[in-house]
Amino acid sequence: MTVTLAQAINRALTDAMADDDRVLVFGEDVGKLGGVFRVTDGLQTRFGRERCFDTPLAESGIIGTAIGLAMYGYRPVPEMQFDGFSYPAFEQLVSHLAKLRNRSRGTLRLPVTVRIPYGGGIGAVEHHSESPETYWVHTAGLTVVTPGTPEDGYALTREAIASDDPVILLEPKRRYWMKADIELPATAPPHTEAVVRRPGEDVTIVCYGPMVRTALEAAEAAEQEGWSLEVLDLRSLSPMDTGSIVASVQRTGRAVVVHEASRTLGMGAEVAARVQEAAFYHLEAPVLRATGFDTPYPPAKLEGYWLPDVDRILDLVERSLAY
Amino acid sequence: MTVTLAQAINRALTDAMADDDRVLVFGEDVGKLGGVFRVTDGLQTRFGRERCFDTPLAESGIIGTAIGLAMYGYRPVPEMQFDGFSYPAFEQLVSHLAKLRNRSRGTLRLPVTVRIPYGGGIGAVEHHSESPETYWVHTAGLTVVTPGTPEDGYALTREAIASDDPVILLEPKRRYWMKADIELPATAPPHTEAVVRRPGEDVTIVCYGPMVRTALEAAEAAEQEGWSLEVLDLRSLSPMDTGSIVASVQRTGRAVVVHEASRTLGMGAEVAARVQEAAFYHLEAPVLRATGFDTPYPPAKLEGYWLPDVDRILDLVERSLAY
Amino acid sequence: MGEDVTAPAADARDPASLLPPDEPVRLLSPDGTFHADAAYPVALSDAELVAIHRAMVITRRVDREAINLQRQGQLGVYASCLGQEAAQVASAWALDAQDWVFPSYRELGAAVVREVDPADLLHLFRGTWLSNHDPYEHRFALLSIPIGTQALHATGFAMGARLDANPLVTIVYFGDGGTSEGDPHEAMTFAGVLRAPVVFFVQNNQYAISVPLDQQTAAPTLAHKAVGYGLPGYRCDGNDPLATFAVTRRAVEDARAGHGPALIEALTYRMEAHTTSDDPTRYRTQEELEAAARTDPIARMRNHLRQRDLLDDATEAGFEQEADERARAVRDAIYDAPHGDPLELFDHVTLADRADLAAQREELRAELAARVAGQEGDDGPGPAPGAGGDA
Amino acid sequence: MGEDVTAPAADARDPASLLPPDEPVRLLSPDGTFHADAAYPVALSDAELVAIHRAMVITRRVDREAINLQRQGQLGVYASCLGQEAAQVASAWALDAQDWVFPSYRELGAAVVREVDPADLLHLFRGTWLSNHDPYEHRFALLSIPIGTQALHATGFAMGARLDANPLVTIVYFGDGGTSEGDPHEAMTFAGVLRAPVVFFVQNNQYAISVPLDQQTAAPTLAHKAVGYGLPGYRCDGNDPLATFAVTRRAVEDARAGHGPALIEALTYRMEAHTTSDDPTRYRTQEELEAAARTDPIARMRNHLRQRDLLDDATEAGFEQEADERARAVRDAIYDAPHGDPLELFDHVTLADRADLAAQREELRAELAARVAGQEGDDGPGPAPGAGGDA
Ligand SMILES: Cc1ncc(C[n+]2csc(CCOP(=O)(O)OP(=O)(O)O)c2C)c(N)n1
Ligand SMILES: Cc1ncc(C[n+]2csc(CCOP(=O)(O)OP(=O)(O)O)c2C)c(N)n1
Ligand SMILES: [Mg+2]
Ligand SMILES: [Mg+2]
Repeated sequence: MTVTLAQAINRALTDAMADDDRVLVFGEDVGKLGGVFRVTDGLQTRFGRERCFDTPLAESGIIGTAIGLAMYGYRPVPEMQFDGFSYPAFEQLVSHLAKLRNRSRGTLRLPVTVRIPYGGGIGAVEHHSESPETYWVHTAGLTVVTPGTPEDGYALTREAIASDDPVILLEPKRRYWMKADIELPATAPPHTEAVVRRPGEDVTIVCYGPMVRTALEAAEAAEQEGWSLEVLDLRSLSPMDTGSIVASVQRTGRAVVVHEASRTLGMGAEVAARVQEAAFYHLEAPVLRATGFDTPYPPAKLEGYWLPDVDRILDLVERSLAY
Repeated sequence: MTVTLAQAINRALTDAMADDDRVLVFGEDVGKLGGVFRVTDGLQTRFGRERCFDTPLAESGIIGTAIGLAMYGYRPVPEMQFDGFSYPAFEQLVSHLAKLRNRSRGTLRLPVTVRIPYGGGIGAVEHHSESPETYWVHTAGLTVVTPGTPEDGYALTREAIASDDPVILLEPKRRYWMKADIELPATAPPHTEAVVRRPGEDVTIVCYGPMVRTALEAAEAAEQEGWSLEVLDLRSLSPMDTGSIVASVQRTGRAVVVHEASRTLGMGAEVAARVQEAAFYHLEAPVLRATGFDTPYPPAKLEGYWLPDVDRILDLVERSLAY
Repeated sequence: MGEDVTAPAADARDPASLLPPDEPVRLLSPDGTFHADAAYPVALSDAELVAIHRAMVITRRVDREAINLQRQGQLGVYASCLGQEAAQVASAWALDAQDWVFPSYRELGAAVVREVDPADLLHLFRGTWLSNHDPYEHRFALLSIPIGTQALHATGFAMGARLDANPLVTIVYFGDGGTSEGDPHEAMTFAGVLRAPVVFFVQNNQYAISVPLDQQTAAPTLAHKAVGYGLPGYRCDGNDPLATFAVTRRAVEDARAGHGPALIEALTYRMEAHTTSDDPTRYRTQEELEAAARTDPIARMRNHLRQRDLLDDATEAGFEQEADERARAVRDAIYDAPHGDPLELFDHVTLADRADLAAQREELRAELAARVAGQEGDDGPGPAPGAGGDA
Repeated sequence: MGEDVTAPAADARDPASLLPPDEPVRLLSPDGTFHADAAYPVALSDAELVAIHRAMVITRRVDREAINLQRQGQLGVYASCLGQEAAQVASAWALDAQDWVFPSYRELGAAVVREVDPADLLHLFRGTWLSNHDPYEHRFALLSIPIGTQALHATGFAMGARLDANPLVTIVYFGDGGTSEGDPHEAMTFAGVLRAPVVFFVQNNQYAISVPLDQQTAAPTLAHKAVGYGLPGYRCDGNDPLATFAVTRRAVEDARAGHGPALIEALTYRMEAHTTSDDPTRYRTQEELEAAARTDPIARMRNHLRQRDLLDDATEAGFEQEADERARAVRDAIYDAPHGDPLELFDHVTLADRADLAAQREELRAELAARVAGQEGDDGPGPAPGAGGDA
């Protein structure tokens, strides 16, 4: 059947709540409204106002109470309405959610799945198009995953909710309406494994979340230039499947990392650092980065110039091949 | 005369306040107490309670009101008492302080200097030894500097306060009592220039803040092994003086980056990514990283195992030289 | 510190004086009849009363135009102030010229009073640029999207004015939902202690997107929050422009006189969807909407002015015409307004020139040049590539 | 929603019932005389009264031991609760066994009541590990250092209990300074709306490090903040164990009965420095300290018990001896306590095994092995290298 990413996540939430009555969904407007993207649509109707509820407008409050609920024994799935509105919750995310398990020498388990619609490309106003993954990936103790396909929307959501570790689930909002012809419940490899979405010979394209589709389009276009690109979807940013990246680059000798986030200390930096450490003698060109710029996210009419697209990827592929 | 880093910063604050009565110093306990590290000692006595004052205990409040004061025309120098307590102010720092100039197309200038004592090595309890630089460096719009010497403590503080851009001044707290024989006011190159603290031939050690001294000790020790290390103090993390790093690596062919922050997406990742981009054919070994681990900051009795030290640096130098 | 710190000491501040009255201040009943209240004098000339009406009419018309523009694909999204005109216009009217407004994203009415060109604000919603007016010219800060954060900017600005012995007051607008965030709490704490001349103006429009007030707070009223900061808490009928003006004026004058900040809760109702992206039928009924419509602020003011013979047909028609013209001007400024130079994205990040940004600017310049080369024959800058929900 | 949302509607909740009384509840005068208050019955047996005294005596003795240990270089830092024993012990005494305590970093007294081994808490201050007790065993959460953040955990936990129809209550401790942070504000907002059975217990010890209360807030009292969340606000003499117990018990029982959360302000005084790193002579006077000492909670309770013939010399001597023994046990557990295995740093980061962490663990293992090889002849793990302010 035809399923969008949003529907796949909605179905995963529904199934998780049906399977385990300790799963709770809450946040701003997730209840009666069903979320501003309708990803939580129907949950309150089906599971009641106790298990899917609207909170007061306070993100630190949402994450902080999720921690308390998890300590009690629930499996909270709080939502941050938009990427840019996860920032007021930063202290609870970084000083507590990420660290309580370690602080308690393993006594406290926090099975909290923080859902964050993220990224640009939807023509939104400021603060609604942020790519905050660096903040979470640099923070020890957080698992950070992001689906690039509807299958993964289902599978990674289920896996996150089933995990006894806190997971940041970054949902690429511009792909919410991306369709796939799949059966639900979908299965997928565990988040710890990156997946080759398209095999290739010449250059490895490392991507995730919203850029998986863009990378695939670039690979398509590259074929016309006679370039064979391998598209590797990381799926999990922390931990990152370094082994799969290195294995691919050892074959291709070249890599371009693609992400929306600003370049400096974006994921591309870490991929580059690890690849040159692990595959130094295999590299025929430096690892290059097709990314957003080191400026604040632009106004909607200019976002197309800022975001990496097929052209920017191909430019870097060409540069890589020129070494 | 003999000056500690803390004294140098204190003197810089004093001189800045004396030179410009729009400079205001405020935060938790910075007034009557003179700051928990005494870095603001004497300012309230000399300049009065209007220009150096204690605030209520609320970090978002401190940064948010600093922004308003700056819009009015003051030059606020707010303090975050410890690194880990800058996190409640994250939204104001990232969504406003960093972005308001851009949002206003240059109309709003925010000459705010956010002082943050940071880093470990002082045997403190949790949340008092964090190295949050990645969070600020990845955020477009912030200038991030950190002194590794008392001279720079003076010079970078003065430069930050004089700048019409918001600056995050990361003060390496374990070096507050580090001494130098200097005259104040001290001068130094602008923050945009990295400085070679010790020239060398074999490997470039890229470091900043608290690790400058450690790197110099490593260079000293390396001499006995017959290795000549070049110690490059970045001073500014954003912008980063890529040119100086690349120039050094082009000579040595090798680099080890040293920082306390966790490795993944620490500054070492960005240095590695840029160096391999810019000096691909000069590299004789991958850029290696001597850093804290990807775990939460450890309890005090174990921090010595966690923090990079001379041995860890030399291990990596040896690995680099083995390529 | 007293002798016996844990003893039942006489409190320095009398909390009773800080609590809001049991009933919100209302000076105009819905039919427009005026009921004076000695505590809240309405220091407005007849001409000003009419001018307030005019500003409300213009606000409503431009607001509708913005909704139209959004429907026609000219704006990405828009947050309407329909129904909140009195709360915004009459409160902003209570300011003096040197005073500063710190708006959220919904304050078109306040902007009209401060003579900010509405089209400049709409550029934000169109996505032409992130803002397009000079805050210093109009003493009207940039629209603020992260909820409640601007309360701290208004407080800091007011702290600055007080330090500088400058008799200016700031007013900050936020919503019922905004009262739950940490920032307004911290702002009121700072303002109380530092006696910053700032007026916290909460438009309680009953909803935060879909969340009604009783799911937002269990407080008796939002104005009751004031006592927790040592601030006087006021409550007014926010659809009554005279009550809103009088209450705000009192708070503004007190602040200017050095008596410190205040919190005002203006009771109003958001007649439109939260934004044009919202579907309010999911969470509120037609009946509720109709009941709210009966409290309409503009009808009420019109009735009042008519009763007092301050508004005749010709003046009314003139206002309508002026409003239409203003709307048309906004439309002309916004419709198909081209985006600016993408290279400007690098110009305002920092004041200092940065080599790293210059290099990235050069990358984009090269991309743009390649694009133009690839598009030879096209004229003008094409639509931004890759934008939109391109899934 | 009513018919006329902006009309002067009758408020659902009566704010008067939420405001604290003008005078804090005090049942024991400083000389120990009891004054009953029908609203605050003291449901404590004689044996319990004596047991509260005992817990306070033990708390004070162990607290002093901790300060000694710090002075001897055995702890990195320590935050004393000297003077706050009644506020902590008597409030924790008001809980039932299934209830949960969410402490800040200063709650030794509450820990003693919950039978947490003080040495386990001191490992945090020594830096042996970040915590060392099982929160589920004692229903005593980990000490929380970032100010006020634990208020949200207590609220979430209480939300869970309510959802689960589990009659447990949580109590969260924070300080006067903590009331300024956003998190307790958000916690009280959530608790009010969601009727979470949580008691917010503020120890107003007059200072946040060096900042006195009047620079922290302009509120008439901290208890007045409660009304802004629809919570009842209580105020008690926190150096009076009976008043503290009675007020807390009332709030705890109300919460358990489903009547929702409450805020209690307990007036007390921090007799020691903020922590052992602090120098309070910079910001407070000897006279102030002497005045505060006259309100000492333990002397007061002792007087009371003596007046009522509940405490004789032998019992007192027994308590002192027991307290000494407890202090000695703590000293034995802490003194020169070796650090644990550094490789454990990698064991609790996540539950799932991570290849990246395994690789870093291996790096450290190799470093340790190299070190041991380099130190041949040394016995035992040496001091951690590179630690300390090595400038
Ligand atoms: C920090 C933050 N969280 C969430 C949002 C998303 N959001 C935009 S408006 C809104 C509701 C605001 O309600 P209220 O404060 O009552 O103002 P109103 O929109 O009714 O004027 C929300 C949740 C935001 N803009 N900022
Ligand atoms: C978020 C945060 N900011 C700053 C600090 C540093 N700090 C530790 S204790 C303290 C004062 C706390 O005062 P109060 O809340 O009154 O509690 P008390 O120490 O008096 O018990 C401060 C500022 C902190 N721990 N957490
Ligand atoms: Mg609202
Ligand atoms: Mg205190």
